[in-house]
Amino acid sequence: GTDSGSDDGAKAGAQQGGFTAPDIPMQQSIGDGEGEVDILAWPGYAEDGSTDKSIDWVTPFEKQTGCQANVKYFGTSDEAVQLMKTGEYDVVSASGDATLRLIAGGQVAPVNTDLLTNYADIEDFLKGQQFNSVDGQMYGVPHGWGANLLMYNTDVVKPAPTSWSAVFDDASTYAGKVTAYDSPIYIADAALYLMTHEPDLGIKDPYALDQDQLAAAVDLLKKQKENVSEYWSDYLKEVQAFKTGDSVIGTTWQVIASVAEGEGAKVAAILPEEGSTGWSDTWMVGAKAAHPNCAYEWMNWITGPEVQAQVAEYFGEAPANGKACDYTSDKTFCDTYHVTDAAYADQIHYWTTPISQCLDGRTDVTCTDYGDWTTAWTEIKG
Amino acid sequence: MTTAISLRGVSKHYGDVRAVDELDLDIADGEFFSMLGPSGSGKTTVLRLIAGFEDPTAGVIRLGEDDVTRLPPYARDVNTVFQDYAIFPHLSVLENVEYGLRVKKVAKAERRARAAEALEQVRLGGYGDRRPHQLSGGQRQRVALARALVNRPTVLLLDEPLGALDLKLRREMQVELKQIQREVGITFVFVTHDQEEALTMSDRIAVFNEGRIEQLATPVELYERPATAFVAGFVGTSNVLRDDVARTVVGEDGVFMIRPEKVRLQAAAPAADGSLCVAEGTVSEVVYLGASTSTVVALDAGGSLTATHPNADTSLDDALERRGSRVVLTWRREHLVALDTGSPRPHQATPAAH
Amino acid sequence: MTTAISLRGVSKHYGDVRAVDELDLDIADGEFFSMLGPSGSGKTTVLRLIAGFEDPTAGVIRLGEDDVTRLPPYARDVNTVFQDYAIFPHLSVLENVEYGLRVKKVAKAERRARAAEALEQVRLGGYGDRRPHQLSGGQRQRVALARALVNRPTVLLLDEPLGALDLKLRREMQVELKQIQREVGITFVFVTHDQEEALTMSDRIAVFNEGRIEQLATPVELYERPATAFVAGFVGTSNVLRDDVARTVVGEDGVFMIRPEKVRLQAAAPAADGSLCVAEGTVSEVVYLGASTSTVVALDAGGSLTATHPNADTSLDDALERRGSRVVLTWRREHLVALDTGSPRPHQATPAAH
Amino acid sequence: MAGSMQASRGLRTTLRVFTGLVLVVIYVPLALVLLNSFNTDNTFGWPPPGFTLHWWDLARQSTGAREALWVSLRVAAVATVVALVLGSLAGLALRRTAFFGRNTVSLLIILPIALPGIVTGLAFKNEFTTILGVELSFWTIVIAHATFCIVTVFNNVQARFQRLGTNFEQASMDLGAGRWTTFRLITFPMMGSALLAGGLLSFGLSFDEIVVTQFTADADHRTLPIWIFENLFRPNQAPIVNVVAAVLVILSAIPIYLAQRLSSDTAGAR
Amino acid sequence: MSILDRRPGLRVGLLLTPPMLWLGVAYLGALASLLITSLWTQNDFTGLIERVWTLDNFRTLFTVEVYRTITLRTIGIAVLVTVIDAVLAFPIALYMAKFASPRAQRLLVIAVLMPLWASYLVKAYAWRGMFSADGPIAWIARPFGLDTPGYGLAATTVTLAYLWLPYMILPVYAGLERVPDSLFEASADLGAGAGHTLRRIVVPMVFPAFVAGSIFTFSLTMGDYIAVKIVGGTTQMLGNVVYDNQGAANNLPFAAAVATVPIVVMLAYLAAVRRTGALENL
Ligand SMILES: Nc1ncnc2c1ncn2[C@@H]1O[C@H](COP(=O)(O)OP(=O)(O)OP(=O)(O)O)[C@@H](O)[C@H]1O
Ligand SMILES: Nc1ncnc2c1ncn2[C@@H]1O[C@H](COP(=O)(O)OP(=O)(O)OP(=O)(O)O)[C@@H](O)[C@H]1O
Ligand SMILES: [Mg+2]
Ligand SMILES: [Mg+2]
Repeated sequence: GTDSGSDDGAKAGAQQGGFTAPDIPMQQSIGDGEGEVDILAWPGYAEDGSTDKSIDWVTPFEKQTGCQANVKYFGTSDEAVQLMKTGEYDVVSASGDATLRLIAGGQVAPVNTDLLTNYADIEDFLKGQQFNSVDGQMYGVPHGWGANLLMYNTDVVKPAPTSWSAVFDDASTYAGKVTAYDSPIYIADAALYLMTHEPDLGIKDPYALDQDQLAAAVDLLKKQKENVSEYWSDYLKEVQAFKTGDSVIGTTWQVIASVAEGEGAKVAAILPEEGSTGWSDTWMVGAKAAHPNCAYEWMNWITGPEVQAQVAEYFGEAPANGKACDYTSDKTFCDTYHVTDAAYADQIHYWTTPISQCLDGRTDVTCTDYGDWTTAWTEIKG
Repeated sequence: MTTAISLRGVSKHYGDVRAVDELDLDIADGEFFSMLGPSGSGKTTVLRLIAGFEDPTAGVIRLGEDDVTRLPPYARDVNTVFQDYAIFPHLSVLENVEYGLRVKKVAKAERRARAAEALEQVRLGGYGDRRPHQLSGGQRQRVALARALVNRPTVLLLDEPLGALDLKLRREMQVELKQIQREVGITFVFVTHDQEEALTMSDRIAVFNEGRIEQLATPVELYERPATAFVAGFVGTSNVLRDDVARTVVGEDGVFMIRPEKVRLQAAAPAADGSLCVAEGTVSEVVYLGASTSTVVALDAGGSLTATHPNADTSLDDALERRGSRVVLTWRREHLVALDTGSPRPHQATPAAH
Repeated sequence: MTTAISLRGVSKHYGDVRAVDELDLDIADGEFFSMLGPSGSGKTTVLRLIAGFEDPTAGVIRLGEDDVTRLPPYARDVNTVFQDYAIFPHLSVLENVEYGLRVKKVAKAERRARAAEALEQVRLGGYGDRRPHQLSGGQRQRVALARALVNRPTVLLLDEPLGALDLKLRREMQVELKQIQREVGITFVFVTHDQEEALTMSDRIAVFNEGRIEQLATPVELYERPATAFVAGFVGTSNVLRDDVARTVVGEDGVFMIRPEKVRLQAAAPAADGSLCVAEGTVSEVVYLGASTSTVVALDAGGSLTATHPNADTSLDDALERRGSRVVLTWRREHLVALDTGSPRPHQATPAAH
Repeated sequence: MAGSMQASRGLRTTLRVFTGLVLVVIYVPLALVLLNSFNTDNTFGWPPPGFTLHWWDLARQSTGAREALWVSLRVAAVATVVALVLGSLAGLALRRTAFFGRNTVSLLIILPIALPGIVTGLAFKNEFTTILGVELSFWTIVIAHATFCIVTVFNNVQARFQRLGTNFEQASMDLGAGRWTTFRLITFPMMGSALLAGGLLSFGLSFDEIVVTQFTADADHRTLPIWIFENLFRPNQAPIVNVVAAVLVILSAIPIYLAQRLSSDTAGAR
Repeated sequence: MSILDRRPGLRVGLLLTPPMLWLGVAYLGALASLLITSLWTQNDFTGLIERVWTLDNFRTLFTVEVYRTITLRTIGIAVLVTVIDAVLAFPIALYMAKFASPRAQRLLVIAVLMPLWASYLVKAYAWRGMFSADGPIAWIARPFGLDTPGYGLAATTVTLAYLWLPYMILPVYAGLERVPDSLFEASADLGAGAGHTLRRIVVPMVFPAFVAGSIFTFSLTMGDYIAVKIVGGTTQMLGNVVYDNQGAANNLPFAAAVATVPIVVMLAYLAAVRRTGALENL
């Protein structure tokens, strides 16, 4: 879902405060269900047992609410925005790079959090963020989040790293065994690193880079490439690489670290001192929703602790609802994913699509957009 | 005698090639009519024009009284036996033979009966259930024949139906074909490039050359009285005398032809006789042909002549020993054929040794 | 005379099929040797054994003095002209002819010269630059010949080289081939199923039947004195008399053969003569063959006999009118051939009308 | 055929050994796939720590795989039908007739398979979404697939016609059958096995296509390759993919065998 | 009916109309729109395509050096894959066509075709295992003091060659089957050993079949972006550039511009091989 999704696509219309949200009425109460609901979701967020019989939280929802769920999956944030424009969907799981566009475009309505019984249990550090609210008014309910961690082979990498420098300035120690995420958005990781280690560049936000800043990040990544064994883009590839020893250090997701560990690989994953990049997703209600009551029922259902536990464990991310921790099959899950750890979450710079208008508020320069990043990424790989 | 097929001024051009060139032709009802000629002379094209597979560039084609020039093949009361037989490989022998009747919506029982009868006619009764690939070449040829005959066409067109068979089988099929034609009594138009085949089977023969008919006659006429050097060269083996040789031997200007079997070989010159032609020479080659022996004689007058005589009396031939000996050749003046040289044609026959 | 090829006890079995069955054969140097026989009788297999494309199941093959039984084709001083010519389609005519020399690393200038010479020999000088697809069948055949001849092999193998040509071209090529063989003087082993071709061209002929040689003889011997009914039936047309007919007409038990051209047709019985056989009957069929006419007579004694006589004197034949008339057939007793019936063979000839 | 190069025994042995070796190299990775479908390790650890039928069981129950299979079968079937119709029409039109532009036409038919899938895929996606504004759907996959399948049918039909010539049809018309009857009773039945062979090849081509499909499929219509693609990227699903792949390889023998038997003359045609 | 009998041109026209409409409208239309799109631009703000004519995409493509590097690398890999496949395919095809018994022949064709049905991805992952640091290749190479080449160009080339090998074997096999046996025999008869026969007669004669196979191997390699992700390490090919730009970056116009490179390369290739008659051998 968000893993590869949030780096997709579009340039969100304007930054927080840079626009006024269209005046869309907010629902005041939940009436009788309309009998069905049209859900637009990342694959994996609305499983109905078709992939794996035991992975199913849609069928119980239907049984309980009487709302027949019509799930449509989308592949990129763009697709989601485009489909929402048709007005045929009631509810959507939007990533950080789609939310503002949906709000600004008037495709989604403000969410009356009072109607959502589980809202209170959502971790506070996820509420009122720039990508899910406008002037304190929530436009959705948080679903889950995750960080891009640093994973290493505990047998080989000694002493244990604490900084991203292990894959940047000190990468040559493990030359030919370093791995990195294969996407232009990975440039933000380099920018994040430079933010601390090259303060002179003046990077404030890893997603708002001007030409010079981007060039610095690109240089860093080109140097890194000399030591990279391969870039990874999927679970399987990275788990395999760490198990066989083809890779010994590099970025990862918590779920990959867990799987690798579960299969006996000697690995550990940490959140380095510089912080990290990551993602966060939000459920939003369509402005023209034909089945608003069922939509609220769904949002309520999907943020319930039990379902949150199921989704989070299946998908491999931190649930937004901390109460989910009582229901995970793996009792250490919440610790592993730092579900309720606000300090941990604070260190994460959530994926946002870079646009030419600098997201950090600078107006004297033009920032590089995702197209530039893609070109740069192509150049880095050579 | 009524006319089965009539062509008037029929031409067929492929680009620059005049495959058929202003042809006039009448074929009588019940006739066994053959078309003979070298490769590329237009025989197949004429057949295809009659069958309707090609449109003539000019001219009119009639079947009986009807102008069929513009009719498609399936509307003409004519059937064809193709050179490669074109037996439908996915149908059984019986189904192949039935095909024409099935297409004409003849009731099943009747068409079964008629197909079986046609198979009997070509001596293939009991082969109905076989698949085409289980048949020998000769059998396939007969299936093709039955398939055409069962429709009782007024005319049957056969394009070198025996071309693919070996000599022995070919001879047998010639006899059978002729016999069947006599039995059913329909018009056969038969294409061949084998002159012997044409001579033995036909009522009349048209010799084609470059899209035109060079001569149209009965076998005997054609062989004994070829109209042109081309025909003389193409039908049977022939000795052609021209220029000086003609003047010396025949005593006349012109081009003359004498068949090898009409030439006698003698040791000494006979008594002078106005009705005999005489030529002296040396035996240059003796070829044993089994039933006969050919002797090639280099004439003193120039050129060479071949004489063929049957091995009727000599059991073990002593002719071979004659090579190099002097001989006198004689033939009756009446057997000499004066040829119409016409305008020079590329395929014109040259004095052939053999 | 030295031996070019010698086979001793050579067999070739394909599974159950005995394609060649314990063959002994000697072919002399410079000989024009033909193999004649029906389809499937093993002619091609013998050729392929000599060329080395197949390994014999048993036996020894010698070329000259050398045992070549286990040598691959490229190590044998033998060349083949294939039935389908096997001209390399991607090489020009000259390159095709050069191929063997090039393989043997003959210098370019020399091989050019020799290839050109070989092309001259087959009358294709000036065709060197053509591509094979631009040639007619007869021309291709000659390229194949030149390609083989240029290597000056001791033996040339030819597998039905004229099978694909039409009658006229075939006759011409027969003459040319024979002429070339005489010029170059190398041994030709020639496969054909056309008896006339074998008779006219060969020094000796082996008649094959079911993997064995039925008779090996000169053309004259073979024709005049066939050893078995099979040979008599396969070589030339023949009248076979057996059983009752033999007893009545010949006056002896046994199987006898008389060639049609030896049979005289007479209106009345001649004076009794011990040296003559006489049979009476009715003319059932008269076939005009151009140079000759065949008359089929239904014998009073049963069966039928064919008599052939040349159209030497009658210019326009009146023979046709004889159909249905009573005739007397006579022939010299010395021309009668007693056949060795041997063990019954499937291909045995039956009294043939024609 | 066999034994045509009897004499070069050395060559024969060399070739046989070489062929054997390459077949081993071809099949070792496939054997690995089969083996991994029993591997207890989720990510194909080597050597396998243990064997289990768990994945086969999961695969059997996976409705996702079944749905994807169903989508794949439908796409392949419809695309094949379209390709059969269009390919045989083109084949019928292009035989013997030499007309101006014939080369252009055959180039056009070959082009979809000669251009890389990513080009074809991107071109279709761009046409549908950017130019025409059509939503991606089942039918967009079918259109794209049918386009590159036409050539397989076309080639098979052409090869058949080349071998058969036009004599059979002329014979049929000569016997009184009109054009349509001739097509129904003669041309079509004789084209039959070529069509079947072309159809099977085209079915297989569509069935395993991933590149063009990725560009032209919407999220609701995941073909089996797409399902495999997604599941390889999901934790703990990879071994199920191996099961599916192993089953596919084994099942594929059937249509291939049929196609082979039916078109020995066009065996090489893709 | 009868008008069709008289007018073969009309008949051909009627038959050709549906396929030509399909290919002309759906496919050529798609290609044309791809070209058109490559001349448009993408709006940074809305992420939508703006229909403004510009050559910027091509300017970038030609001036930024990395694209040239990638194009050349991709063509290089395609050539290498084609050569490897041709070299591997010839002996197998030769054995299948001229030495194997009819039964073995049929089995071999099936054996060669079957892997095509195993998912492309699954096979690529299988090769990932082969090239791994503790995989079979390393295991075999280690005793000789060698090591696996690891993920990169070599692994990509080998994997692609593996994936496309059947596409080369089949046309070459079909081509060899069409060479009459008598030509082999004629060559041997004229004194040529096996090697000479193969070099001078067989290879030149089946050359069009090689070309037909190479159209597949070349084109499939030119467009690949998945296998290279799996075994390519840090390598990228033209396909990746197209894919990344159309997907994540949503820069369809630029992706379209990049996609014209393989189109041009393939069209040039097709034009070059047209005269060999390879297109009839596909
Ligand atoms: N479809 C065609 N297109 C162009 N030329 C043709 C066509 N069909 C026949 N011809 C030409 O017309 C001439 C006559 O051909 P036709 O087939 O009638 O000859 P034929 O007498 O039957 O010869 P053969 O004995 O070789 O069968 C030849 O020069 C031939 O090349
Ligand atoms: N490769 C083979 N495998 C099995 N049987 C074969 C093979 N080659 C020939 N035969 C069989 O061996 C026998 C002799 O065949 P061969 O080709 O020598 O006959 P042929 O006299 O040349 O006949 P034709 O006149 O038809 O060419 C036939 O029965 C044939 O079927
Ligand atoms: Mg003809
Ligand atoms: Mg033979």
